[in-house]
Amino acid sequence: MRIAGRGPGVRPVSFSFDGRRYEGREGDTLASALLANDVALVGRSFKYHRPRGVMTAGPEEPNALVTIGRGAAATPNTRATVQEVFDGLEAFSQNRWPSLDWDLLALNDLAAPFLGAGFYYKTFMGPRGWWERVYEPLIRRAAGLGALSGRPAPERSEKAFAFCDLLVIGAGPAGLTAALVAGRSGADVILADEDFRMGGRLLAKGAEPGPEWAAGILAELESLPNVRLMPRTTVTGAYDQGTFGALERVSLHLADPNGLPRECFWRIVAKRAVLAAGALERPVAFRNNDRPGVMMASAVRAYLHRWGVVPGKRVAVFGNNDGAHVLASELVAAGVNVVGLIDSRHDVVPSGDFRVWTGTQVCNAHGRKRLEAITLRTPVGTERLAVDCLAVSGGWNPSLHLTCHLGGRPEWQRDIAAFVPTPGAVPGLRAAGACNGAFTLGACLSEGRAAAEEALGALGMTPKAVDLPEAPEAQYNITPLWSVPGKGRAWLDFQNDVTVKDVAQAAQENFRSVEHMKRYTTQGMAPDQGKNSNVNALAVLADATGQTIPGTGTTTFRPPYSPVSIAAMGAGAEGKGFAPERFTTSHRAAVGMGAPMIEAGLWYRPSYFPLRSETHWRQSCDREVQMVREAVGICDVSTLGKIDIQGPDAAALLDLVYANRFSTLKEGRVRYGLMLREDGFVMDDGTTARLGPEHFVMTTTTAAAGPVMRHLEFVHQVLRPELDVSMISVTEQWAQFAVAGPKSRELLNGLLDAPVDNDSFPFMACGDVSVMGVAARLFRISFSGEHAYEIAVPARFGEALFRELVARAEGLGGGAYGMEALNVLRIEKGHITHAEIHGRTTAGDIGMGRMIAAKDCIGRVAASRPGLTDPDREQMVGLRPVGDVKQLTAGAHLFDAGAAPLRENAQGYVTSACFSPTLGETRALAFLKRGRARHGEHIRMVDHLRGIDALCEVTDPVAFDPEGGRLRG
Amino acid sequence: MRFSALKVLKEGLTGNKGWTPHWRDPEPKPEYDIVIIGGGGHGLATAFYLAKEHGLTNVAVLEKGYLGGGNVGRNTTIVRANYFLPGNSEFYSHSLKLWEGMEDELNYNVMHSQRGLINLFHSDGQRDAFARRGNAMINQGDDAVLLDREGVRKHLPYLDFDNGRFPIYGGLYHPRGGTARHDAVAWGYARGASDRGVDLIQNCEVTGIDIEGGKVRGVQTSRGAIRAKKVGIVVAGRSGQVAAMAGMRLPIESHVLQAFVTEGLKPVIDHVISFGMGHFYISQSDKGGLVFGGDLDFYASYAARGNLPMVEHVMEAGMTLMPMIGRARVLRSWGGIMDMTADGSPIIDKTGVDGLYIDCGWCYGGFKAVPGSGFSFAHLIAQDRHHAPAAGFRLDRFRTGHGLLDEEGTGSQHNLH
Amino acid sequence: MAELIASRPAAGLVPVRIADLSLTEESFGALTSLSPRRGAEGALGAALQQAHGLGWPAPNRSTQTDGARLIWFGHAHALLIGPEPAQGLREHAALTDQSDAWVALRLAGDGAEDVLARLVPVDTRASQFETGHTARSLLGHAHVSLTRTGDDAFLILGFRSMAKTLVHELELAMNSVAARKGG
Amino acid sequence: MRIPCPICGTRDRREFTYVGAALPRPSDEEWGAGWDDYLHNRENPAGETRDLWQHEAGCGAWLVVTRNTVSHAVLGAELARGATA
Repeated sequence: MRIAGRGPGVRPVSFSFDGRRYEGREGDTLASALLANDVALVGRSFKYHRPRGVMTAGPEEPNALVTIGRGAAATPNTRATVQEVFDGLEAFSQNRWPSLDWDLLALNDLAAPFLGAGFYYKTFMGPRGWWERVYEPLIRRAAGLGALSGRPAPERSEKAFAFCDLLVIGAGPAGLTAALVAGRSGADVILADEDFRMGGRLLAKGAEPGPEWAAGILAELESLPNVRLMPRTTVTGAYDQGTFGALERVSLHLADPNGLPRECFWRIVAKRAVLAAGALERPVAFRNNDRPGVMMASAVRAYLHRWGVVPGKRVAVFGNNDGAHVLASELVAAGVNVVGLIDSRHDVVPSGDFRVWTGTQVCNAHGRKRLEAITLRTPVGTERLAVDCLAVSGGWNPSLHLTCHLGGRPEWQRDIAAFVPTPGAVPGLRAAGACNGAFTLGACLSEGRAAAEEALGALGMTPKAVDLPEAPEAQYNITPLWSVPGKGRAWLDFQNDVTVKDVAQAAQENFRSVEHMKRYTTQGMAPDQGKNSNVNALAVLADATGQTIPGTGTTTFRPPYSPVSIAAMGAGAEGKGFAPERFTTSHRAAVGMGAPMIEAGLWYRPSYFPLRSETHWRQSCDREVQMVREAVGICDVSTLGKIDIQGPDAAALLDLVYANRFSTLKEGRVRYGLMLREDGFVMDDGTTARLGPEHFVMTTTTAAAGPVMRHLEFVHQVLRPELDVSMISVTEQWAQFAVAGPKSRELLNGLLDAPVDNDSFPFMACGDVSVMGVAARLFRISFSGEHAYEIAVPARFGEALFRELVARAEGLGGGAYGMEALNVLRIEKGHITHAEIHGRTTAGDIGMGRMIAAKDCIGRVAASRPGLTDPDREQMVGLRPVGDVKQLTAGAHLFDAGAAPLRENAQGYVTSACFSPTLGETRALAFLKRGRARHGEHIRMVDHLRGIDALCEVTDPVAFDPEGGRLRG
Repeated sequence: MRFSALKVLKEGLTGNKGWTPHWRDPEPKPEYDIVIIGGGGHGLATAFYLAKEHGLTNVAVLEKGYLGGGNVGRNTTIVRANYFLPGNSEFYSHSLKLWEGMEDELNYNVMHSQRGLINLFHSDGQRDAFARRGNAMINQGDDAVLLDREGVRKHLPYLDFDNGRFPIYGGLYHPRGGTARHDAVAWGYARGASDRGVDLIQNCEVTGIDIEGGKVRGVQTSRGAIRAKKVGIVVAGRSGQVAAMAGMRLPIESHVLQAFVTEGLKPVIDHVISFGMGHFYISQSDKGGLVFGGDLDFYASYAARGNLPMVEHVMEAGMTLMPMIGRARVLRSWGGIMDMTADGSPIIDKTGVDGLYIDCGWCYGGFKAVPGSGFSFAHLIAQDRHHAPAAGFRLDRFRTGHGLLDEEGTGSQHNLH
Repeated sequence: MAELIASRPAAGLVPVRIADLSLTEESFGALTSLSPRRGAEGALGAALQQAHGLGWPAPNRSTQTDGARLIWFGHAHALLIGPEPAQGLREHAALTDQSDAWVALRLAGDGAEDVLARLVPVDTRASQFETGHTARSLLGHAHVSLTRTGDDAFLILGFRSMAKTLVHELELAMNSVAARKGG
Repeated sequence: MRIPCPICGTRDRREFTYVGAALPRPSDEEWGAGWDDYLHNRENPAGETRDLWQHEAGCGAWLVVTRNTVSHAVLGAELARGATA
């Protein structure tokens, strides 16, 4: 309930939990608002479905996980202790059926003796198939916490980069001080804090320096232009060279986000960092310590001071350190009924206006859905105490998580019975305050100042003086207590339902390494990532194995510090945002012609150009092929890579990167080039034109444009820096179109300002031309096997030229053709694409072995390895069907006629296949063992997947116009 | 001790007091017939099959840290047999058959779940390449089904079919593909090997390999010298360092591969899905976490952790493929060190030293290979000749160019596989 | 004879105006890539100075006159923006016409830096990235050239074919920045 | 991870493309151990290494980066021009 006159804000806020309406206040978290409304039961545990209540007041909360929102906007597993309430907030409990109050799977709790550590490794082993059909579905349905809606959420998140001199992580006393020192000294500072209000533990203090002091510092920091405050921002991970990941909750607290993204995932690059993340209080394991109403003492304190909420009418405090006494005093001062303080230490001098049991432990908690009483084991016997809230403090664990992210291993510090960070574990980062094991306010303040001063020194800046407030000298004085011995189950990992018994059993089964124990029991694998339990579990394991804690191991953490949504880290990639889209200049025209556009790498290219009368792609494709063979076709080939290569040594570079020679290429001529990787296999192919004595333009395949550019730069910069040559991509500069077919020259001559003929422009010629007044380049090259050209104009004219070319082609009985027809045309001609040069083919495999000239070139030596020149290799052939089955399919495998289609009989495979309208039958390209010597042989093609079994004749790969007469016409 | 439902029941009723250690913790003996360096999945499986298949039990497994602490405990748990190059097909096919009998063989529930794996394709060219793969799988006797877009939709209705950057043309469905509980595989083999008399020695780092006259004599360790007639190296992630103790240099570069798991969620993804355009693969564990990963970080590394660019790339792939997972939160990320070979396929072979054998280079496909690798490596060590399904994993294939196993077709650059 | 109509890379995509931010397409004359011949950096600089009044830019810097700008464009290149290059430059450099290869966007207004911070992994704040500074980097997943042309203005050169993606990503970021400013 | 490009200054790893160990290309005209080592076999040190990267999304320069493969410390970067010869 809320104490009158205390707590945040005044504006009432209306929200619902499991459909019931409640009122909270602005500044409440869902947890504080529910506690203010006396709601104790908020969730169910993972395995045993035990009733659970709010346990903490921060993101480490293991119990109060709820689903926020409904439908596609539902967000599961949200910590009620972090979620701010707003008008209309809808929250739902999880992992229960049919309701939170009556959960059927709570039956699991009764079966607990059979469901202990690792039980599933020992059973459910048969009969075969039962795992997938019976056991696994049952287990899966019972497991899990919240549910995804299965639909994409409508709202967007974003990502951003930030840079600073000093990143301060955490805005408690140490962080505020560090930021102030650095800020006043002129450093470029980012102060990030996971809470929506900065101040950290100061906000949960009943005395100054506390909230007011924090407010004063924050006001000054806000006034400094060189300081950026990032509230609601959790630094989630430390990465190399001062890069940090951070998640900002931008609009999760707003009823109307008004255009704001939900979350922002920041990549912060900091020259130095101060970790001031504070510490987390740890529980004590005792029987039924998971009952709703058993809470962390620090949480009770935070709810009291920050939210004016007391989570019970009869409160007891149980601790092993002096902090418990401070809380008890503050509760009494606030008028709360403190039933008493149970201190496990013997040598404690009681002080304050409440009863104190020393040398006493809480050994059981009673009540199911709400705490009703506790049993104490005093030095003289047991005692039952009626309470509805128990505040527990087992001591503190420094929040050193980020110092582990680069592999740092925390060290055990005996006097505070806790792990502390290893200095230097993250280069440039220093821990200060409670996260460094400094548990008094005075030490936090001075460590914060010292850390900032050290960072400033490293940055070459002079620290300005900052006076620190007087902090009362509080003592910590802890005597470790990890678990209270006794019967029953005592929880370590609340979320995953790992108990002290489970850890002991793991040790008994020889899972004695801490890593084994964690993996066997699932300890620390739940959403709180062991924040509440890892150290306790380690201590219990140490006890079970008779070792010391540091001798047992250490606890280490991996990113993220607290869970981060996939939507935030993957922001912007939804839909088309995953990779840039590249559009050719003819895109709009092609779409206007009804062409379906397909992806070619990042590009979009037209598949085919349907006429109104055509209902199947094959009709369009066949027509387009015929058009090219009989009249003229137009195809945008701008997506092929184009690289401008200039310089006195341009030819020398080309001789090196191509298997064949280019230094002998004459000006005004084009040559086909085959490029090898250094390991001797084919990398890419294309044509290269010599535009001038020292000027070439190379084309690459669409897919290899990037890799080839990188390769050329590698060869030049790394292998042959002495060559005087320059390279730049001109792919984007030129729109280039194939004009292919017997009427291609007729078409072009209608456009060119000076006509061309076979003498001025023979096959494989190139040169500058003028098209409709625009300077252009013309290449007489052919992928289709027809008399063909490619004409290139500056991209601004691409769309206009495409439309003009298509219009004129149509006038000549031709038109535009797409990727389908392009593919058929090249298969008919036996031309290769990356379906054939798939990275495992040699020049010899594709019949180009003799192109490797007698000169140094990339890949020449490795291509001479015996395995690459073996005559038994699969060689490219053509196939035509000769049996009843006329269909050939890419991806089918080849066998001797009559051989069973088994792996050991495989002779090769089909790479490309199509129906050739020119030849009136299906044609394919394939790789076949010793294929070149097997032309005319009949072989079996089997495509199990598509149910095709065809008898084929092996042919030359060139099925159409093998003499190439049409090229030269 | 034999595990069964009855045993669990009986122990439950008697306070779970009767459970005994999964494996013994013996002191190392001064000499063994065979020493296996490396107590990861492959090493433990090797020891198990040495004992079970070859009756060789005077065997020690030497592990620098804790059993199963390497990549077997930090992967995305996918089990499949969908390779297409001869040399790979028969090996992974054999390995999958061992998976299918593993629970009987080990009397341990490794939760091998044949929930089906779907490799998506996004163009006609990719479909043809997957058809070649699927047909090769069937040639081998394994299972594959070519799904069209609607076929994929029936299995995976939650993918973004309408607006994704790379439209879904279909998928190659491998019904026998699936997942397993990774740690349990290591523990099951450890228990099986230990029960058969193999000594599993933890916290025992090998610091040298003793070779005399071209023959292996034993190893030096942090717990003293151990003599051995035969030594097997199975130390993924450290292969280069251990091989160097025998004067070898390997065609391997070590790379870090990151993986991710979300908080527990109710069942939502029932298959293993692989999205090649985004180098993204995902499944949901029995506990409810979405387990997923992507590509290497791409730089040579021995740090079992990565950096943000690849983290973000993986999340972005998830968002374009199945935006419904956006609200799931990543709970933990981790990295494993991969032996990346120069053709993307592994090595199980003899070395230039008599009695010294090596099993390495699993790139990032080592988990599914655990039983097959253990079986074949045990065969090689025991009989000094290759086990037929693994006969293609020769060390000299790079030098000769014969039998290169480059499934990706990316050539000799180690990190591109 | 009909004429070939020129089209602009960002036609139909810009202008985009959101709160104080604007994204527009720049209209320049020629864009020419200059890559010095081996050892000719000095001579090229002198020739540039003489012909166009522009000095050869240091890495990550640009130089400019009234009608021309020369942007450092990579380890071996600079981009001459505006005038047709003087023929004499060919003696010292490989010249390549890039006038149609790039979409040139101007991002301007209060918060332009914040827009870029959502997309570019380089610190573009004025304290680090002054007027005239330039960088080759990424915008989202696309390769770009980025130059600060004024207190609140940047020139972004991206691949022509990616104009739609670039504008789309910038627009999303502009919306987000405007929302944060309460616009 | 951030890499100090000698031309552009320190930049995010996402602008760079890694290729592999920085090794000199053999001059042998025949296939042999030199080529096998160049293409396949690696020292693969757990510690300091020199590898090749291109500042592909930046200035385009090829770099030899000296790094530690265990700590990920980046110790320096130089232009590859001749650095592997």
